[in-house]
Amino acid sequence: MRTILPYPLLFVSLVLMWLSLNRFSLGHLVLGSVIALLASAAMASLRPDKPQLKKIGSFARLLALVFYDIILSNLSVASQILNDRKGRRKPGFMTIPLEMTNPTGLAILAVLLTSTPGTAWLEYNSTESTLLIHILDLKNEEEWLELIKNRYERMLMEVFE
Amino acid sequence: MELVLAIGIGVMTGSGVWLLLRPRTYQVIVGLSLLSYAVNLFIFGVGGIKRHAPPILPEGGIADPARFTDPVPQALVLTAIVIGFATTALFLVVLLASRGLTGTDHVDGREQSK
Amino acid sequence: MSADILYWSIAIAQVLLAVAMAFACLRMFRGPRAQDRVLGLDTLYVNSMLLLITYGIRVGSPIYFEAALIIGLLGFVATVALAKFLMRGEVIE
Amino acid sequence: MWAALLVSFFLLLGAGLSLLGTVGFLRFKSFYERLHAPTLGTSWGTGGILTASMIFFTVTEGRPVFHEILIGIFVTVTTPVTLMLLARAALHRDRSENDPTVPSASILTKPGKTVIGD
Amino acid sequence: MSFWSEHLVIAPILIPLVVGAILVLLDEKRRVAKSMISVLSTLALLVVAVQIMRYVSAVHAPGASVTAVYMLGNWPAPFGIVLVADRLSAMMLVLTALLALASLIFSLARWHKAGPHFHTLFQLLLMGLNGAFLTGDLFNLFVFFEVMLAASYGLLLHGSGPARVKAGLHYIAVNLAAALLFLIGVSLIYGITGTLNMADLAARIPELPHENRILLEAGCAVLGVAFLVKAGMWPLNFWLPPAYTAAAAPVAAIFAVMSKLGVYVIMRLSLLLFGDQAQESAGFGFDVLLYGGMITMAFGAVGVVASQALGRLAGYSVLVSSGTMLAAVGWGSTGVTAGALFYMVSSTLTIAAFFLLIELVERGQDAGANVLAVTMEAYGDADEEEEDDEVGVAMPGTLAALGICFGMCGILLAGLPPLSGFIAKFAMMSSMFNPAGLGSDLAIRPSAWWLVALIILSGLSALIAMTRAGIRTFWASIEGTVPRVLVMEMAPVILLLFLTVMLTLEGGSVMAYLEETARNLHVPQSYMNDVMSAQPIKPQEGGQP
Amino acid sequence: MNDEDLLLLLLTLPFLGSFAAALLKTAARTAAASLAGLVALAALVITAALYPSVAGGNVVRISFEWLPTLDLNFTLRMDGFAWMFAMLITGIGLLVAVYAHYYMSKEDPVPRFFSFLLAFMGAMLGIALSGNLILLAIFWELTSIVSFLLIGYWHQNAAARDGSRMALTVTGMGGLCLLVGLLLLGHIAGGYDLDKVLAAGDAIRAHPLYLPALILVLMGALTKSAQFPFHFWLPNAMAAPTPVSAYLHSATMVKAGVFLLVRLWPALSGTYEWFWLVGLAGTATLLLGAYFAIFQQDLKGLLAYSTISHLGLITTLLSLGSPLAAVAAIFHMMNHATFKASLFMAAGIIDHETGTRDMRRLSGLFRFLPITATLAMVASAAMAGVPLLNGFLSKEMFFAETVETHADSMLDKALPYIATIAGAFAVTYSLRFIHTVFFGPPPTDLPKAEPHEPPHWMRLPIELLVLLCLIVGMVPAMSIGPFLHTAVTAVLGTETPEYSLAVWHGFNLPLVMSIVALAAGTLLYLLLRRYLATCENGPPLFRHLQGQRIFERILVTVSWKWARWLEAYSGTRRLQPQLRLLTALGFVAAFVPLYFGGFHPRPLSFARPDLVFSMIWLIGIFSALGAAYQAKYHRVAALTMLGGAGLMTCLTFVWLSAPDLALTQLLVEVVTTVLILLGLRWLPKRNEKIDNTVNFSGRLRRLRDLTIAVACGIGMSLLSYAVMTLPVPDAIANYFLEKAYTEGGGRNVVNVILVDFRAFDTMGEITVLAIVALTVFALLRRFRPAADSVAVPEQQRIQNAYDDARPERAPGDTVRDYLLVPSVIMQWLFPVIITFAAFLFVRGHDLPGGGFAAGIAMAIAFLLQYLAGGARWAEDRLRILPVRWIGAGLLTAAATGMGSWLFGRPFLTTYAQYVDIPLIGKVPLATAMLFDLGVFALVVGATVLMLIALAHQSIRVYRVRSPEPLKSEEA
Ligand code: NA
Ligand code: NA
Repeated sequence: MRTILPYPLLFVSLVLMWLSLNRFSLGHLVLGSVIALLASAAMASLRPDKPQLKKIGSFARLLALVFYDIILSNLSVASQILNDRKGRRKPGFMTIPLEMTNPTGLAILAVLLTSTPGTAWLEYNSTESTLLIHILDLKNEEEWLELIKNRYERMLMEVFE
Repeated sequence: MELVLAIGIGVMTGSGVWLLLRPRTYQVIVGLSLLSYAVNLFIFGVGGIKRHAPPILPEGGIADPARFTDPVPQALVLTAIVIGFATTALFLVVLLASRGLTGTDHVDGREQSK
Repeated sequence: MSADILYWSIAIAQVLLAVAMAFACLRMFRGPRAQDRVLGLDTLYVNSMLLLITYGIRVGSPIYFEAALIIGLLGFVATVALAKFLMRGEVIE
Repeated sequence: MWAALLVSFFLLLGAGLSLLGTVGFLRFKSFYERLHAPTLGTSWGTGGILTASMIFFTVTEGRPVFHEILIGIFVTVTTPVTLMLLARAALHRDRSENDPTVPSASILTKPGKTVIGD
Repeated sequence: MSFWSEHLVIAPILIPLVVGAILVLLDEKRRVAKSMISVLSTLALLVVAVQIMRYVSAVHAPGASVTAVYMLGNWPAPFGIVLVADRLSAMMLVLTALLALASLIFSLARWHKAGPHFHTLFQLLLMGLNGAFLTGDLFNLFVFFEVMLAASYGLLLHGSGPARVKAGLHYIAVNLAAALLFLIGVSLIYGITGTLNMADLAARIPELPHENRILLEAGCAVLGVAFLVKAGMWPLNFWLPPAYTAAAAPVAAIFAVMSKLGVYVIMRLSLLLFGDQAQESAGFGFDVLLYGGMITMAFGAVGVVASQALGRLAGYSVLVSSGTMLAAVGWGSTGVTAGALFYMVSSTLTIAAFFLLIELVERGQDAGANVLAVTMEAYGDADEEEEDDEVGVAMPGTLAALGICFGMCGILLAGLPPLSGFIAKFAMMSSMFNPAGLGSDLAIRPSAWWLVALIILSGLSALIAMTRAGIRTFWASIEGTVPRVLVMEMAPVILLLFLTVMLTLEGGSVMAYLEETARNLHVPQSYMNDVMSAQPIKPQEGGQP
Repeated sequence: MNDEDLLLLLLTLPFLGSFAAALLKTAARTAAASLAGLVALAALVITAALYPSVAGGNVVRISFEWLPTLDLNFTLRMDGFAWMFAMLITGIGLLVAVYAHYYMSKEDPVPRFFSFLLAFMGAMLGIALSGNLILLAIFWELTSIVSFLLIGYWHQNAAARDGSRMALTVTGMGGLCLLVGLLLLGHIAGGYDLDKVLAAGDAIRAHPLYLPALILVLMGALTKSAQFPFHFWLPNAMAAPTPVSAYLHSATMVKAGVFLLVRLWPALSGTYEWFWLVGLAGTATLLLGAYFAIFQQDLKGLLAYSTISHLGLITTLLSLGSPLAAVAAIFHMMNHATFKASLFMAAGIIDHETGTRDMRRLSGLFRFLPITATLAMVASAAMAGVPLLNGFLSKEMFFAETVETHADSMLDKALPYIATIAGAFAVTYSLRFIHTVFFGPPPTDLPKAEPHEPPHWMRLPIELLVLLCLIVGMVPAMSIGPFLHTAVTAVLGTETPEYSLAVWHGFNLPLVMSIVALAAGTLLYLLLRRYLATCENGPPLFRHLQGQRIFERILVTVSWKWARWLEAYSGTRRLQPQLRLLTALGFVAAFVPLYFGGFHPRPLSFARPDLVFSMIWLIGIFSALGAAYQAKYHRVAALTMLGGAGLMTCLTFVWLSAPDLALTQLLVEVVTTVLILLGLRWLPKRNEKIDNTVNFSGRLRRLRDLTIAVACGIGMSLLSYAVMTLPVPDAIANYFLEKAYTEGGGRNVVNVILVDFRAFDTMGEITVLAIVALTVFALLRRFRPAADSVAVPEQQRIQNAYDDARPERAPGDTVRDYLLVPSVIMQWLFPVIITFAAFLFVRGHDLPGGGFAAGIAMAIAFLLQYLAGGARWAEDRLRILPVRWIGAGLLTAAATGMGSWLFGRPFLTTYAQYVDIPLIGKVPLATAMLFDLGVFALVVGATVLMLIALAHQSIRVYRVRSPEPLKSEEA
């Protein structure tokens, strides 16, 4: 099973992708499965780091949380753009020490940070395990640190480590 | 609509021709790319342009041809895109080879004395 | 009525997006640095994709979906290559 | 009717946010600020319009249409790559020009230590 | 027609395609196998071409010519793409195959090792050429032009080196720009007439309203510029001498037919679209061809005498040849066209032989040291395992053989008797002076004088240049340094020159063939009818969703 | 054997002999000479045997069709005149062959010499025997070519090289003119058959084209016969071995010109133009040749100028247009051949024995070479026109003719005086020849001491010729009389005059002229003797005005200096002017027909405005202009702007209902951008601050380019507007729209066109892609970066230095950190893009997509992995064999096409059917899909090959620097 289906989650996702791209039919299920199988095999040849999704539940919780955060930050950034006067906003860099080393986790963290307007991932330093980010409005620094460090990173570490 | 497209084609052609006549190989390749766009749009345009025309035949196929955009120029453009892509790639590599062998990126392989 | 609402909202949305594209293009032209231009191109890509989707809604056909999908999935490759070129001076090492 | 209103709402929301994003993109002074602006478009800008499209086609086709989600996923996943690489490139370029407003790569910073840039 | 003869028409395209693909899959180290396959393929092409020629020249009914029409995908003209083999295209196929065979054999001595995928590129070049000769569809012509050009880019650059790359850059840039003009022209024509089939186009032109007609003429003129680049008309031909000079000898030899492709297309399209049947548009562009061709001849002739290196001399000879052909086409009479076709065959064989010969001759020469250096570079690269262990032996008589061949090339280029170059020029000039045939005292057109003068002067320039070069090469140098030449390299040269001798001896029957060809070209109704009336094999079946 | 066959044999024999001689070994001297002698002898015998057949005014004729439609036939025709000429050619040919055997030295490759000699004999016979004007022209040029080889026989000698080249250039050019002249004659006469042309004499002379035809024919004849002003090549041809001079330059080839004049005499002569043109050339040559001959110091030079003069004499005779003069001309042709050939041979013996031909060094040779001296004296006497020798007879006839009035003109009146003066000169140089060489004190500084008589066989030819001079000179009527009559009647036919060949015609004016000439000539020699003994070569006054020098200078100036200038001026080796011309001509090509055809563009219509579309194009225009503006200094900026323009093009395609195009263009956009970026790394750094100075001409050039660009832009705008607003023609598109679904089996008409209706185009297009990929690969295998690009990019240097400087960091940490997250995401996308490619592929036939789009998408999937992990990383994991993909793709496409043969259909006929699969239902299976699969494979292979080959260059450079092995380049 492992050799045929090295990445079951990927396989399922691909089949789902196939079915949503095409209309659902038995034929497409079969065809989609075949293609997903081949694509998974291709993925296997890349020998990627295999992420272990340990707690799907907390992952889903994280997504929901982020979804909410994104809406909020959309609004805040939009308002900042609309009345962008000098001095009202304090953009700046910020270095955050990270404990998470799992690349998949880091990747998801990057996705989350990027999707959230107002935060930008700049640079990850593996030797120092620090992350340099840029924040559009740095008025309450601690809040950001708290958000990234304690909410996102912790939850991600739960999921992946 | 036609007018806008025609002006667009003209500007792209003009920019492309201008670059084509420049001395640096890179300018030439950018110029050729711009010209390709212009020519592709031109080919596409000769079939007459239609807005909101259904691009795909309905189920059953039989349709009033007048409602559709002319598919032939489209097929020609597709071929032209592919060939243009290939030749751009080739030109790029040749200009690199020329740059490597002559040391300059002038189209004549040597700097023109002023 | 609902057709009218739809018509006008699509039209307005398209104009908004087109203006957005124009702004992105302006940044692409002005720079000042290469990274600004690349970011401008990326923004242009995304807004074009959105415009395509609105176009699909307007003509009521999902036929243009693939083009949007291509931008969504593959449009970033060009900008990634550009970004990597800026950072490393070389696209593929 | 409700669907039409819903579609219109999401459309205008998405388009408006995208436009706002580019407005910011045009107005912000430094590259690092500008980096944030387009994410309006890639997050809820895209989200709004995709939602509109999903609702619209679900109604008109009479069956659930959700393949737009794919675009959403793809955009969400690919945008960080671009922005991250660009940001890093910008950092590199600014540092190699000794731009004082940019944090140097060598600082071993304490948690939460910030450098203010304009 | 039997099953196989029915599909014979497409064989000149398919054989090189399939062989090229197979050769791609073969490892680069299996050179012998590659060479064998390539040679066999080219031989097969020759056989097929001769068969096609025999088929189209068979007289089934007096006065009626045979045009073989092959409907690709079983779609009738003008909707699908059709291949059309008539006397002219058949002749070009045979010529191409002969040249290809000679060049290929020549290349087996050393050149094919100078870079990867030589044989594939070579076969695909043949595919492009043959396709362009056969196709009856304007856009398909573009595609085959591009196939041919792409392969020619590859072959021109084959072996690399600064000279080739520099010439290649210019060659490619000019041809890319020309390709864009080609596209503009074709699409404009389609936009106005709604068809891409050449025969259909010819039928539609007389019916066009005035406004559309002049737009169409503009389209055709733009298209013409693209072809004239390929054909090498002044002032669009400055890329040609450097490119042909820089190319490896066998490549330059096969290129000799490539510039003729431009001429071929111009000849075919001018006479088909703007012949007498085109009514209002009849004769469009002929003057441009006539005078442009004449200027090209003059430019070529000047270049020939101004050339010190043999390669450039040969390159300019190509221009003279092209100019002569173009002017003859622009002249627009059956007799001159027939003569010009004879000239085309003769000059193509000559120039090909000459290009091959140049390499052999310069091999023994100090003056050719730069060429040798290029050659060294081609072989000296690290990834070539075999070294010069088999590069020719200094045979006694080599110099004599080279000298004879050189002399023959000189005679042929100058159009001196008794070889085919003379016959060709005589045929053209005689037809110019006697537009309605010998014996009718029709007045001589003023341009005839200019054209005859140019034919004579270009011959003279070749004579001066070739004696100058020949004396320098064979007489002024010490005979001690006999170039080391392989029989395999000498044989193709001799083969090509032998063909010119045969062309001379068999002048009568060749001329008869060409006169019929010219008649068909000038009165294209039967061509048009044959193309348009060809029926698909059976109504399409299957395919029903 | 009948006469016709003999005639054919006569012509072919020398050529066969030539071929045989060429095959002999270099050392086979005797064999070659014997062969030549035997062939010449056989030819002579055959000619002689043909005499009865032509004697009675008959003509032997044989004809083969060659190019019948152009009236070029292989017609041989021998009449009395041709016979006489053939006798001359074969007879003297035989003697020369014998002579040459002894003359040629051991070092010379003798077989080659005889081979050329025989070939020449054949060509000369061809001229004599041609019954078709064009055939005559062919043999005419053949003599020029062979004489080139013969003159240049000793090509190690610079004089021989120059002389041969000059001879060929002059006579070859003349021959080309002659050809045109003959073409005109054929045009007037209605055919090239000699008989036909000769019969049409009246029509020819009356024709408006008579004068051009005459001039052109004369150009041929006068150059060949070395007539003024084309005479200069002949003295320079004296670098040839003496047998060649004796044969070509006295007896035969130079006679070809006058032969032709005689041959065409019935058709061309007798007009005022003829008289003046031929007469002027003839008299000038007669006089100048004789004058120049006096002052030559080279024996052969003297003989050469004498030959020129004598040929001038013949020409003058022919110019007169009277039949009697023609008789004299023909007679003198024979006589001159005999005495001049013998003199040349004698000169050759002298040269051979003494090692020099310089008359300043020669002296008193009579005591060493008494027999040769005697023979030479007799021959010179004949040359001088001493009575009882053949030269005297024809000269008397000449004098007699000059006295007559022909065309009442100045020239006519001056002719007797000119003739007498020339006669006197002839006496002077003949006397000088004999006196200087054979008499006086013994020679002092000869290169070869002790000259002695040559072997008898070498002298025998001279003896025979001198004997002939004597016989003809003493008993002309009995010896040459009947033969001359045969020849003359062949030319003149019914016009043949009464003439007498007696030695004594009484004391008449011509005799007085002869006596005056003899006396004056002798006197002149006595006067000039001192001067001539020491003077420089060449006549006073004209010494520095040598025709040869003038010719050389003109040739060099015209064919080298002017030509090079003209080539440089009318051509260019630079790319920009070429492209400028091309674009300008492209514009003109479209403009001219429209402008002169009176094209009125439709009024601009602002109907159907579309705000968004207009904005899209505003961006497009902005991007295009931006790209054009930035391309020089800000390459990345230009690339992004280019991307913007491309994106707007895609949007346009969507807006105008062409999703397929948008799709494909988008995909291509991505790959192209990456490709160009890959290349950018190897281009030189460019800085705006440097080299930004533009001078005036540069600005002018830019202005011109800008004008062209704007013109092209406006032109394209108008053209596209015109064609877009044109009423739609009855296009083939309708057929496709109607049949796409019913017969093509697909709803996406564009795709059905691509894979069915016009699949052949697609096949060609993928072939292009394959070729380009292979070429790129091949070219990059030999890629060498420029010196300033070899180094690691600056960015990497800085980043590596940073890593190096820190103990906790390993080299490459920066890039690893940099790509840590992106590479993870890009890896995730790998299977997704593959699935997407499959999706594009499957839906192609009904909806936008298809093999090409799928292929590019697949290639991007691979590309992304290279971007993410670098080439080493990617190739460690993915073994892509792009070349295989290419080959397989091509083969699949071709095989699919050929599959239709199995059903008896033409190539690429598609076949579609629905297959019922249990549970799944009907599944469409079309051969077009298989074809598309080939397209897919090929596109993947080609795109990947190009990208990867380019990407590998970086690694290659590093490999050069560090020997670290790398697994790569497997294709
Ligand atoms: Na963000
Ligand atoms: Na370190």
